[in-house]
Amino acid sequence: MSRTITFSQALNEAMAEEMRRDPGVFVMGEDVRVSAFGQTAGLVDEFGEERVLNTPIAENAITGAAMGAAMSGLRPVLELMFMDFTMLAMDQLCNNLGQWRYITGGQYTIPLTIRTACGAGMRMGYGHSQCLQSQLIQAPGLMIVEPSTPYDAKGLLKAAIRSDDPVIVVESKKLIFGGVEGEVPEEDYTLPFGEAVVRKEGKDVTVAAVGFMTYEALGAAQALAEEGVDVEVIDLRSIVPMDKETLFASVEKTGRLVTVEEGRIRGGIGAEIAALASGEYFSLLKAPVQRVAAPMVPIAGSPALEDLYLPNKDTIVRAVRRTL
Amino acid sequence: MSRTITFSQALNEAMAEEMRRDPGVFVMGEDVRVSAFGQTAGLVDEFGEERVLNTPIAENAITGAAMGAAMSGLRPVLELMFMDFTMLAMDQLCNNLGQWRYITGGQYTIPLTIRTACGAGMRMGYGHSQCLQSQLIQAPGLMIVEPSTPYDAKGLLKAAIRSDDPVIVVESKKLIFGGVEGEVPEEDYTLPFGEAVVRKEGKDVTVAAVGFMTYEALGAAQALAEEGVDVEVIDLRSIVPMDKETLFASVEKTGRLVTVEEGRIRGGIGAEIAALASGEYFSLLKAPVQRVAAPMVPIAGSPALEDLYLPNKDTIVRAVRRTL
Amino acid sequence: MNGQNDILEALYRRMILVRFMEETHDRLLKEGKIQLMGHFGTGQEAVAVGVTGPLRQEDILFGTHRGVGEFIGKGMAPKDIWLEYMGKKDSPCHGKGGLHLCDRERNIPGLVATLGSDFSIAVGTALASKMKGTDQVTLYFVGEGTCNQADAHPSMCMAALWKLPIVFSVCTNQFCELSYMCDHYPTGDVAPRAAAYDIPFEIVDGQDIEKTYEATRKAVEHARGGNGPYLVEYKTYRMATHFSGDPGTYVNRDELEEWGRRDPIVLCREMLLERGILSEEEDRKLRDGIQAEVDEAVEAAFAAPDPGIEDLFKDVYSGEGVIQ
Amino acid sequence: MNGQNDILEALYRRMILVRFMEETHDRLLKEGKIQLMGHFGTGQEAVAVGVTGPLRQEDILFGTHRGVGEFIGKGMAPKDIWLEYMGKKDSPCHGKGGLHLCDRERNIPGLVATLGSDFSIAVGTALASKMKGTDQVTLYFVGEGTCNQADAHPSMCMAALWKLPIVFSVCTNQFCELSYMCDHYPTGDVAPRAAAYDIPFEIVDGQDIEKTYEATRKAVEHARGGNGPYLVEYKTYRMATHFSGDPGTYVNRDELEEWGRRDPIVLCREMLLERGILSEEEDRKLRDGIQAEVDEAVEAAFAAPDPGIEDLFKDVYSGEGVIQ
Ligand SMILES: Cc1ncc(C[n+]2csc(CCOP(=O)(O)OP(=O)(O)O)c2C)c(N)n1
Ligand SMILES: Cc1ncc(C[n+]2csc(CCOP(=O)(O)OP(=O)(O)O)c2C)c(N)n1
Ligand SMILES: [Mg+2]
Ligand SMILES: [Mg+2]
Repeated sequence: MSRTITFSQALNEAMAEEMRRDPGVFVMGEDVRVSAFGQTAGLVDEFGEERVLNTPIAENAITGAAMGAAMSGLRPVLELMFMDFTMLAMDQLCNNLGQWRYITGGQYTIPLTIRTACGAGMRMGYGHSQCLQSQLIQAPGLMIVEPSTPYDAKGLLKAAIRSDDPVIVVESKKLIFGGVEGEVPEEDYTLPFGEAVVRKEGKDVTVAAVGFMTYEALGAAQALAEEGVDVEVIDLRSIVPMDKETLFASVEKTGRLVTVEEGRIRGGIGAEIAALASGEYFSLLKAPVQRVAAPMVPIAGSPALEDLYLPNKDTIVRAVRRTL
Repeated sequence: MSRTITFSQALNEAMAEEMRRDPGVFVMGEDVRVSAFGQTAGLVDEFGEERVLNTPIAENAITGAAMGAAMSGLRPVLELMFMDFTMLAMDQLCNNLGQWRYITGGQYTIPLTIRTACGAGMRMGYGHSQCLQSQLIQAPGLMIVEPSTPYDAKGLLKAAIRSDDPVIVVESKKLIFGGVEGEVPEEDYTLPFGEAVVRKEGKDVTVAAVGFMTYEALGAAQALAEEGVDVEVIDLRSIVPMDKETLFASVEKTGRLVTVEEGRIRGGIGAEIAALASGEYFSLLKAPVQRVAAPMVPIAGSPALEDLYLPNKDTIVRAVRRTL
Repeated sequence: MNGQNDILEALYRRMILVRFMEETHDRLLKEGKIQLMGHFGTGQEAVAVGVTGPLRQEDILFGTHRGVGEFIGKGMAPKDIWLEYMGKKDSPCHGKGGLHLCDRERNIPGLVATLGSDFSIAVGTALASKMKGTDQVTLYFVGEGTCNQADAHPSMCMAALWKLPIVFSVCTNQFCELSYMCDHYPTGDVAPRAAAYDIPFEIVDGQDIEKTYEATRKAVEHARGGNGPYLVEYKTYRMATHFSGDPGTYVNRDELEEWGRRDPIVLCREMLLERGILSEEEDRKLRDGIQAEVDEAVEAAFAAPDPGIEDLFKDVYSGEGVIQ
Repeated sequence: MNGQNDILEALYRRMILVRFMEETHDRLLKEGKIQLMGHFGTGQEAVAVGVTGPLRQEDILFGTHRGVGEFIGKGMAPKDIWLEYMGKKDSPCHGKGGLHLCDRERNIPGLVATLGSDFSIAVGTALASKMKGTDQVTLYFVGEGTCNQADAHPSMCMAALWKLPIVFSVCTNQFCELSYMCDHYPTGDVAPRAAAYDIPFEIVDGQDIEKTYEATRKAVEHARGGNGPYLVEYKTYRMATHFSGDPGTYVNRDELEEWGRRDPIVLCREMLLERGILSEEEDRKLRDGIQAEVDEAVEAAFAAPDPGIEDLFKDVYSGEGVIQ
């Protein structure tokens, strides 16, 4: 049985169900009891303040505390409200969290889930709007997923909570604030990491998109269909690990590749995909790989500038055309 | 007139000369007065404690303090002893330092230089050995350079200190501890950012290397020369901005590209270069781009594992062969 | 004591301007005419205005996200604030600041997005003042929630260690976002934390403009006199919710009402009337004049042009253009 | 008081073991037989050993980079330490830890490379103990230099806020790397910082094993009894230089000599002789036995195998293999 729920509700259900299933699961973060954007709303009523822990405003330290709790056998779900704030916690994220298991020779396991919201368009300006996924993929030992539908959000978050490795779940603000809805089964399910999904089949050009950008890519595909260009849209879902098989199969068919992300272009996720393409898929490519991403500038407060900054359907259409 | 001095002396001279030239230049960082590895040794004797400022051990805060001083018209040269420690300062580096000029609409200028030492091989283990250059290239508004010779070290560091923008100067530990020497003019000079240098010309394969890896690449080129393979070795010198013209000209000639860095492979500098190649240089490529970099694992304390972790001459030779 | 009366009247005037600015922001939001959400400081005007009152033009102010109080107090023009809030091209930051106000002419170096990052930046501006031998004071205005941020600690430490001319002004408004101070503090006061660094401190009633002004004046004099940092904590109450989209379900209504009876503007008004500094008639005229000033500024800002694509790539670096 | 005598003798034995371990490390370095540089805790043995003395096996210890004192104190086997220091396959961390000792069996969760990162991790293990309802105590051992690190602050705050079973043991050895404490501290003591969070504290003579043991025992009992955190500061002196490659040019020789007269092992020995707990003859035998134990451990470690390529990719994730 499935029902239609919002992206935020899907995340909320994932946490509530896992907390019911496993007493070691608990939620912590800044104001998770009231929850500014709703993902953790109401959890405190069912599970109490002990398992829905408001923390001081100190991102590196609360990440470390969550890591310590995870090392001790609990399964914290930590919220770092905005992805920009992950920069405050980079020491824990990059130096410790993903490295601890290895450095201790497997003596310690870190089953920690970190949820964080990314993305611009809300007129929040610099420091509250960035997509910084590409600054986390260099760190060993982490997994990074980014769902674009309520179904994926619930399945991936539940899988993250059950994972024995640290997982970062990236939630696009546009999906949360936009109240995006979708079908979600009532039954328990999880989704595996490292599996992309083809959102639209096509034979001419492969567009590999991350998170919310999948919708812009689908919009571009629709527009291009009218020009007779048949675009295949892949929703990556999992950034680390990346589903190289699905990408490969698609590029094998189309010979053309466009990457789409909301983050900035230099050293972006698109760079890694393009590098894979220019290496492992080299013989498949019929045209230069195109990267659609934000420019190397900060995010201005001005709505006019914010709109110019963001990649969208039109920039994707133009990039696809450049591959033809 | 030029003399032979060490890499560390070159850095030291750059700071001393700039401090003499401009009373607004000063050095700060953890133990810069005594200087663990010598780069700032002796400066306190000439310039006094006021201009060679020992700080508490608090990387994000000292970076912020340096930024505040730079905003006020001074020219701090901040040392973050090991590059691993830049992760503690990522909030300042990525959210503020490179964005402040833009967000203030050019009202404030941040002439801040940050020096940091990278690299493994010293048996220092996890958290003291990483090359994290690729985690900084996503940040807008920064420049990042990495010299491989005393000449470049002095010229780039002086240029960084005179720059009105924040510049990160990456110093390979192997160049500092190894006492690498080179010719350096006695006269004042600076080097421009964004200019790579061809260390060895060749017509068959382009090897683009970062920092110390240039020496490994030259070693590989020599070995390959015996097999009749003529390798061109480019020392990037400047990571942001990247010298796309020199790269392009070389790939135009060779049609084959290998990137070499000491940092980890995923989302590395090599990914950005390969992405450029698969985009802008696509039509020039005759073979898949090969990336030589460290694997996605932490750096173990074990000398045996550390040696296995590091890219070297042999891994470069093998990568070059894969392009033929 | 005529000087004192003039000061009081000027402070009263500013408090009303602050209140009207924020009420207007709220109205424009409700009318859908402005996109930037508001974090209002209703009820805290005596803190923001009293704290900035003793500052000279050349003194440096770091303000907060909560309202426009301290920015008005430091002399920012209402029109400039609206231009920035609306993201217009002619704002001080050329539309880039948004919420993050900056006004170099008035020595307001900008507002960080990541709470607490500016703790150390403020230490840096104070360090520069000391190194340059000016008698500028840096005033760092901050909420109690932000005082838990990690960098508060090394920043206060550096300020004390180097005896810097800086005043830490802590606005304890009982809330940290969507929770009460007691969710964040093991103690009732912030101020005694200063003792850990031998920084002198004082706690004052934040509803009483005379007290906030006088305590800050003493602290600023202390700092200006070369005696090092000082910390003042002001006890007040956030009458608004956290931001314009927050319904404030978690707020204790009785407490809110009780604090409302000590509205700082009402208290100041009564005092001015009682002391014969102001008449009812003058007060009415004053308010009308201020509202007209606000309305005019809003109109002018609405009429101003947006930035364009040429601005998107401007002011990233001191030179022209952007580095992709 | 026979129990007390046994404890004292055991602590004395451990202090000698620590001293001999470090002297041996130093000798092996000078002979070029070991690659891991040493950060010796000579003169601080009464702190490291006294602090860990009152801990139970199930209590959790976070130690420091300085020497092996607390690790021996918590029961780590000399052979395991050598295996780790030599990077051997059969070490607790399978050669990955290096300096960063970790021994899960003895509840030593590992040593961070970036100073202060573990402040909050320790808070996390204490949080887990409380949530799980065990009566474990976490002891966080730390140098005074590291107490300036940003996260010290929110970590102590969380510990107090949540009343966690944790003891902060601050080893004030007068040095922070290559500088004196006074370069880092505006005050003479670290301990009063605890008052900022209403954490009780005590300062004790770090040369006197009875006092370090007793003060810690009380603090641990306090924490175990559910009364929240406690901080103890131990005043001692670093007789060694910062690390094995540091000539210590900056050290005040007179001061060094003066502190040397209060060598904690000599003091303890005199006390044991005086009280008739130990005879000269027994002491000689004890020392011979301990040196033999150390030598044997070294030999066994030398004979042990190195890790191989199969270990390079092991234990990055809980599953098999590595994600590139
Ligand atoms: C690093 C960081 N973490 C979290 C936030 C989100 N945030 C914005 S305001 C706020 C509360 C701040 O409380 P306080 O300092 O008391 O200021 P007040 O809002 O009460 O004026 C929070 C948590 C942020 N902007 N930056
Ligand atoms: C984040 C970070 N910054 C700097 C260092 C380099 N470092 C290693 S030990 C040390 C001094 C620590 O002083 P203290 O805490 O007093 O310990 P002690 O060495 O005196 O035992 C420093 C700065 C580090 N390891 N991590
Ligand atoms: Mg507050
Ligand atoms: Mg010390």
